[in-house]
Amino acid sequence: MGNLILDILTTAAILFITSAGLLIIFGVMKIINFAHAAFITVGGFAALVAHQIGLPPLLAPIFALIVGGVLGAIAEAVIVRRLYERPLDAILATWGLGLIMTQLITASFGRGVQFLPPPISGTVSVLGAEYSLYRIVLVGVAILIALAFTALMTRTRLGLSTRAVIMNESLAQGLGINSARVRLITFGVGCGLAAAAGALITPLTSLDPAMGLPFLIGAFMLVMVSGGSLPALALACLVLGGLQAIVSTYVGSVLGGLTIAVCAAVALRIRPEGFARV
Amino acid sequence: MSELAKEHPRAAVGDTGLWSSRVARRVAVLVVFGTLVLVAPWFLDAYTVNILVRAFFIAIVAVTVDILWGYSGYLTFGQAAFFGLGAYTLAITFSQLGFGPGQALLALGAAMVLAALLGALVGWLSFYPGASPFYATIISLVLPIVLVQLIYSGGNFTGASSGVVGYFSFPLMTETWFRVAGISMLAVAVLAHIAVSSDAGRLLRALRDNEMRCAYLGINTAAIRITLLTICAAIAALAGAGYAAFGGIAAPENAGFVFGTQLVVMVALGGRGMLTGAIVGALSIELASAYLSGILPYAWELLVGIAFVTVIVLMPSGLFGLLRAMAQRWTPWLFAPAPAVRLGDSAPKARESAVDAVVLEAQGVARSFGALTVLSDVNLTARRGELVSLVGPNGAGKTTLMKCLADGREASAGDIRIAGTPIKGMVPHRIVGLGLGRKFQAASVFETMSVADCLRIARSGRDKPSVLRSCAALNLPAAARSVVEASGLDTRFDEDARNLSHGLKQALELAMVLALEPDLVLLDEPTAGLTRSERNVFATILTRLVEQDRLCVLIVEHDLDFVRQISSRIVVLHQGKLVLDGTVEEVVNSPLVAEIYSGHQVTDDPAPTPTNTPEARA
Amino acid sequence: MTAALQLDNVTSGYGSAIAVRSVSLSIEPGEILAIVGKNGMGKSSLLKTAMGFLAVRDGRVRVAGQDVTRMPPHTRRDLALAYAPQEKTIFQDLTVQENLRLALPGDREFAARFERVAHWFPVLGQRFHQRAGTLSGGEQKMLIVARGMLTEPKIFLLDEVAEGLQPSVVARLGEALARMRADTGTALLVVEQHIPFVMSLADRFAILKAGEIVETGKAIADNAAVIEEHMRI
Amino acid sequence: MKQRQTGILLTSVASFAMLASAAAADTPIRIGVPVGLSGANSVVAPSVVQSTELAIEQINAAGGVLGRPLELVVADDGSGAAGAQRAFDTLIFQRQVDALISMQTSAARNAGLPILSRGNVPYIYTSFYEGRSCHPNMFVNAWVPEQQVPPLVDHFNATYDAQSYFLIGSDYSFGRGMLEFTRAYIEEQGGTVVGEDYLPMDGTDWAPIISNLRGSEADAIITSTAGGAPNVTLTRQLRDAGIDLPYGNLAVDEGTAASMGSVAEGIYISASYVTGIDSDTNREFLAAMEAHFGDELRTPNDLSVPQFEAVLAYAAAAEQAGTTDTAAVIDALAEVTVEGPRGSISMSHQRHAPLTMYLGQVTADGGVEVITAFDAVDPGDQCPDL
Repeated sequence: MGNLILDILTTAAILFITSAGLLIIFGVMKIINFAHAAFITVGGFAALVAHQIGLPPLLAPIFALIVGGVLGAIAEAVIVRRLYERPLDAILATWGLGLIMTQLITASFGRGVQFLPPPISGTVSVLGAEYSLYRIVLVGVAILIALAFTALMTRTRLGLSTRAVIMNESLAQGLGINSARVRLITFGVGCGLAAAAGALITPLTSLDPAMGLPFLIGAFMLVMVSGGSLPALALACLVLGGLQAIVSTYVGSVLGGLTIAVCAAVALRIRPEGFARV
Repeated sequence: MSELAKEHPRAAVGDTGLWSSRVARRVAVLVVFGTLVLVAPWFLDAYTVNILVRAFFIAIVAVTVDILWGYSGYLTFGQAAFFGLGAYTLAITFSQLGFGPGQALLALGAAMVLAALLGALVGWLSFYPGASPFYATIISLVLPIVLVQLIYSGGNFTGASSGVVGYFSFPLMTETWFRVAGISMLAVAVLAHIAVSSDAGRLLRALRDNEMRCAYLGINTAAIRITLLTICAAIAALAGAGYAAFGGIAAPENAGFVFGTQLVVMVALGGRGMLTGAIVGALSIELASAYLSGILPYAWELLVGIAFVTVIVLMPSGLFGLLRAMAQRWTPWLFAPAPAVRLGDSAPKARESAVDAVVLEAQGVARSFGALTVLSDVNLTARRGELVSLVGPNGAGKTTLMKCLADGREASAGDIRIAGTPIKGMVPHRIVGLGLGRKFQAASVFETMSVADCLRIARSGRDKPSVLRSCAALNLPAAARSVVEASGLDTRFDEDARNLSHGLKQALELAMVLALEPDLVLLDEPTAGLTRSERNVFATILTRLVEQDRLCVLIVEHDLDFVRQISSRIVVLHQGKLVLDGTVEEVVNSPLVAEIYSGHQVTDDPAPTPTNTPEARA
Repeated sequence: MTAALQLDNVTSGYGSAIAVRSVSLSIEPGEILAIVGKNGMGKSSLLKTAMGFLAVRDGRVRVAGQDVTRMPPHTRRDLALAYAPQEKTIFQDLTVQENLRLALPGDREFAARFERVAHWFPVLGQRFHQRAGTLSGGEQKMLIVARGMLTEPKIFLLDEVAEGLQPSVVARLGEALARMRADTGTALLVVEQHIPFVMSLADRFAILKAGEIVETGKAIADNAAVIEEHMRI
Repeated sequence: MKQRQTGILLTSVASFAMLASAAAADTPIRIGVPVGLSGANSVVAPSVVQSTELAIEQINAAGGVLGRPLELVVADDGSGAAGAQRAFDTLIFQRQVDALISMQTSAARNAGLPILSRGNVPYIYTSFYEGRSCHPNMFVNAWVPEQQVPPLVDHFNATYDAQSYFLIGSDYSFGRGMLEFTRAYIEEQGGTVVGEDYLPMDGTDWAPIISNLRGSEADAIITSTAGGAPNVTLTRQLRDAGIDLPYGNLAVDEGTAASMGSVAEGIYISASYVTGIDSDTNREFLAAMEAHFGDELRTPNDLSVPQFEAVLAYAAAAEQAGTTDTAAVIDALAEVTVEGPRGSISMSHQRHAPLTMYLGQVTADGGVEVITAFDAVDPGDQCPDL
């Protein structure tokens, strides 16, 4: 039982970490970033580079955040900016961008599976169960990301401008807010968070050019059901991630892998606003 | 009325003239391509023939992707799943039951039926009134992923990751396969072409251009999308079955989402919204990857990715779109003009006997967004032969009231009946079926379609559109026809709606609404941005609609001169409440109205207080 | 002297619709120009055009001599141009304080400036941390005007700010704006239907009809009947 | 009846196509190698290509086959079905190879088989796999579950007295096929399987499975995941969760073990080839590889070595048959024996080969220490109809 509770919490945390970046972009720009998976991969390899140049492991996610953020901002300026009027084409263009990025990563780092020494290893005894310490740490990281993001949105000037752009873009423009800049930064932050997620999950997974892909569908569905709101995303991760853990434990992991997609699809059909406005 | 009918006799569908020359041209093109497919195996090497057989089957699915995405605007990665379902159905049937003519029929039939059922289910999940297009696209992405997972879990029955292999299939030589697959592809292309250029096929482009307008023309958009997906699923499954019958294997990647994205890439590169573009895209990518991916296994995907992004961002109509635009510029004679539109009268709708019946009854209508109340306790009744103007300052709730009347899901409280039927919870297309027509504030037409086609779409609820033919005649009810003629739209039937002036767009939208033969018409600021003469034309038309055709018209309008000129009754809204409902004279001379418009707070008591005259007017 | 705002033969519109036809006007620093006309005649569109929200098809827009015709809306703030749009154009879900902060590029001068503005609208100070959506209609209008005043603009575009307000509030608004003009030499471009408000405030009038200016000049101010004719619904 | 007709029809078409290529006596014999240069197999593919190149060069240096040189033609199969169809088409119909020798995924192999029927060339499959794939033109010289699993289970049984097992795999043919056999074998030996679960191939979160494993009180774990990422993530997460049961991994090879470092320490593997095989042939082979490829050398492994031996087997068979004619070469392939780094290999047993299997354990430095060798392990009944 203790194990199951921890599985649920840590699964939700991983889902939250890997979908927060997508949510931010969707929430502000109403665009789905199909290059999300590629940015997660970028983050994983950024962590590898950080390791190779001798940065302490704690700084790897920060380094990934910066690399992903810069690449994301460039992508916004070169590609995404032209497609705000064509949101479905933005899906395709970001998908193509993801293909290109994956191929470039493959060309520079090879196709093989790489391996990063974990910054934290071992187990810890929680709720009467021996449990992977790193997974527990990720729960804390997820909470930290949620708090940091909430603080960014509510306590900073940038967050205020961003909320203003979400609520009423033309009014914000009329007040002198450069909404193009807000979008650029948002896309950068979203991609940066995806990359940071990539760096954060590498100690659990392997490092290869396709490492981000498994997280893509889960992130899409979670973001769709949460309708762009961060608290709703946290709730969706907990409920659907919890369901996934329960199905995986008691029925089988293969069905467990489908839980999120299927439940989210049905939930949206029955209740189109999803977890937003709960 | 009858004189008009004599001048424009109702034309029979599909008669001679231009139509047949267009057909001849197309038949000629078809014969050329058909012959090419038949003789090509003698000239091509075995390798190319093999590659092309598979490419033909893939091109068939690409055509369905193009119809769904390019024509109807539904971006889908899910056609791969139906293709895979077809491939697996055939492969499993042949490996479980052996090969034979009966099994072959069973396999093809089962492939289509299963795919159609799955398509209908996915359609039901993806399309409902108010569904986001993102959501439908994401579902289309989930579908192949779930299906592949099921295939993986299917053990020996589905061959798990290794696919189903080792069954006997049609004993055809590769050259014969080439001809079968090539002719199948041409057949699908021809059928698709006939369907998308038919009267019913026009609906798809209308859905893509403006789904909301479709709903308010009484078109059940969800049903059309689900039907279309069901058909496209069955066709994709047939292609998949052919692919598996030729290749001797059904593999998970035939159903996977990577293949789904490749199909979209093919259509995007070739040119969406053009069947030829989809086919050219599919064939050329398949051929190029057969020759190049072997030579450049590492760079091929990178090249495709770069080409894809470039095309999406810079030339959304694809390579073939670019070619066609060039050809249209330099060799315009290649493009036959569309047949001339003949205006005709539609058979008048049978009207119930009751003269000037009540068509709108609203009791206690309210609308609030969270804590914010925009509309409260509005009572309004209107009957045929009345023109009711809705006036009030900005933010008074006029447009919100219009929305509540036209969409049963809008009002937070109250009872609204259109032609006696309560509309609570009803979606717009059903309310339109009750006899309501709604014209939006900003002209809402089908931008990429011709004027005639916009009007035909509006008629599709009454004249069941044919899937096979495209009718040159345009039959309109008298009211719509008078708008078309008075505005001069009848001289510009072939013009795309996006090229019309603002005034003509407004007229077109009104004509589209009137083509529905509604009993109740809602008009939201129809004269905004019109010139004086355009307004006068409009006023004449409205007066005629009300007095002659006995329509009930509810209009939101700012210009009181205009309101005075046309209204039989005026209703004043202020801060979400109905404060006055009376004749033109009563309202125009009401001090309350002056008060509202000159900017004083109105007390909660809606009764005008004559003593409270604003100082400014003294 | 450079005009605070100058439009030369400006034509603009939405899509295929023309909203403003060859309008030329110029406002001197410290001047108050009122644009009157019926609803739907293009008054708001004229302001939107000056702000850059409507694409200019023809003509030039200058702010303090600088050509801003092709510049996006947000660049106007740096040229000391403020805009109070029509209706309840506030961020309903943000607090009063946040709504006001958004008007300035940074938070450094906010406190000092707000003190000055709060003098005119003390209620905003009282409701500082309340959600703006919970304010009454009049208070929301005050917020809209206060937001513009906070930027200490050289030119202030106001779109029907007095609409639907109590006379006392209208008077207060008028007083605040007049005072601002006197103190800082701000030019005002006022689109208004509220007769007493506009009569007490404006130096000059322009009448807009179907997107065109049909009459302009001080003389109209003397003839209330003419104005009234053009302002009736 | 109909089936046979199909076969005859296809054969006649193909042999007509081949008449042209067989004409000149000094033209090279073309060996087609469809391999996953991209996709899942792209990590191991370069080592496979290298060992094929070495084999062909050595044979050509010794005068070729039937007096004709061998020529290598490589095609990328993208590690999947669609790519394999293209690759087989390219090799058989465009490049008109005389034989196919390939290390491929099961999906790619299966997709190629129908084309093989149409093209009718001899085919040697050199990848270990889940067994029971049969085709008249196909031979297999790598291991099947019957050869790999028993050494591992027997050892756990003997050394740890392991009675209850937990099986974890990736959800695909190889993963399920291997564990299906493992379960049967364990039960046959009197043990029990207390848990069996699979994660989709691209799954990364093994936590619920590990939690179940923890609750199962199993004595030992046997895993069979897809190579690469799933193998690494599972091993990592097992170690991270503090699981230290005897751990047999059916999918790990020396290279992956080395890249995982200390995490892989203690894992048991069972293979037909490890670099440490103590024989002259192996040492010569390794030296030749080293000399030929230098810095570019990819460590030879359980997939690349069978590929090397398969080229030798084809050469021997063609020499014995005295022709490259498909039917004759196929007959000869079942009879020839070649001496390779793995020892004497003869694909005489229902198209499969009895092999020497090595049970090894990963050491702290990522190397593999051989514990026991089992001679001539029989592949069992793989293709009783052939």
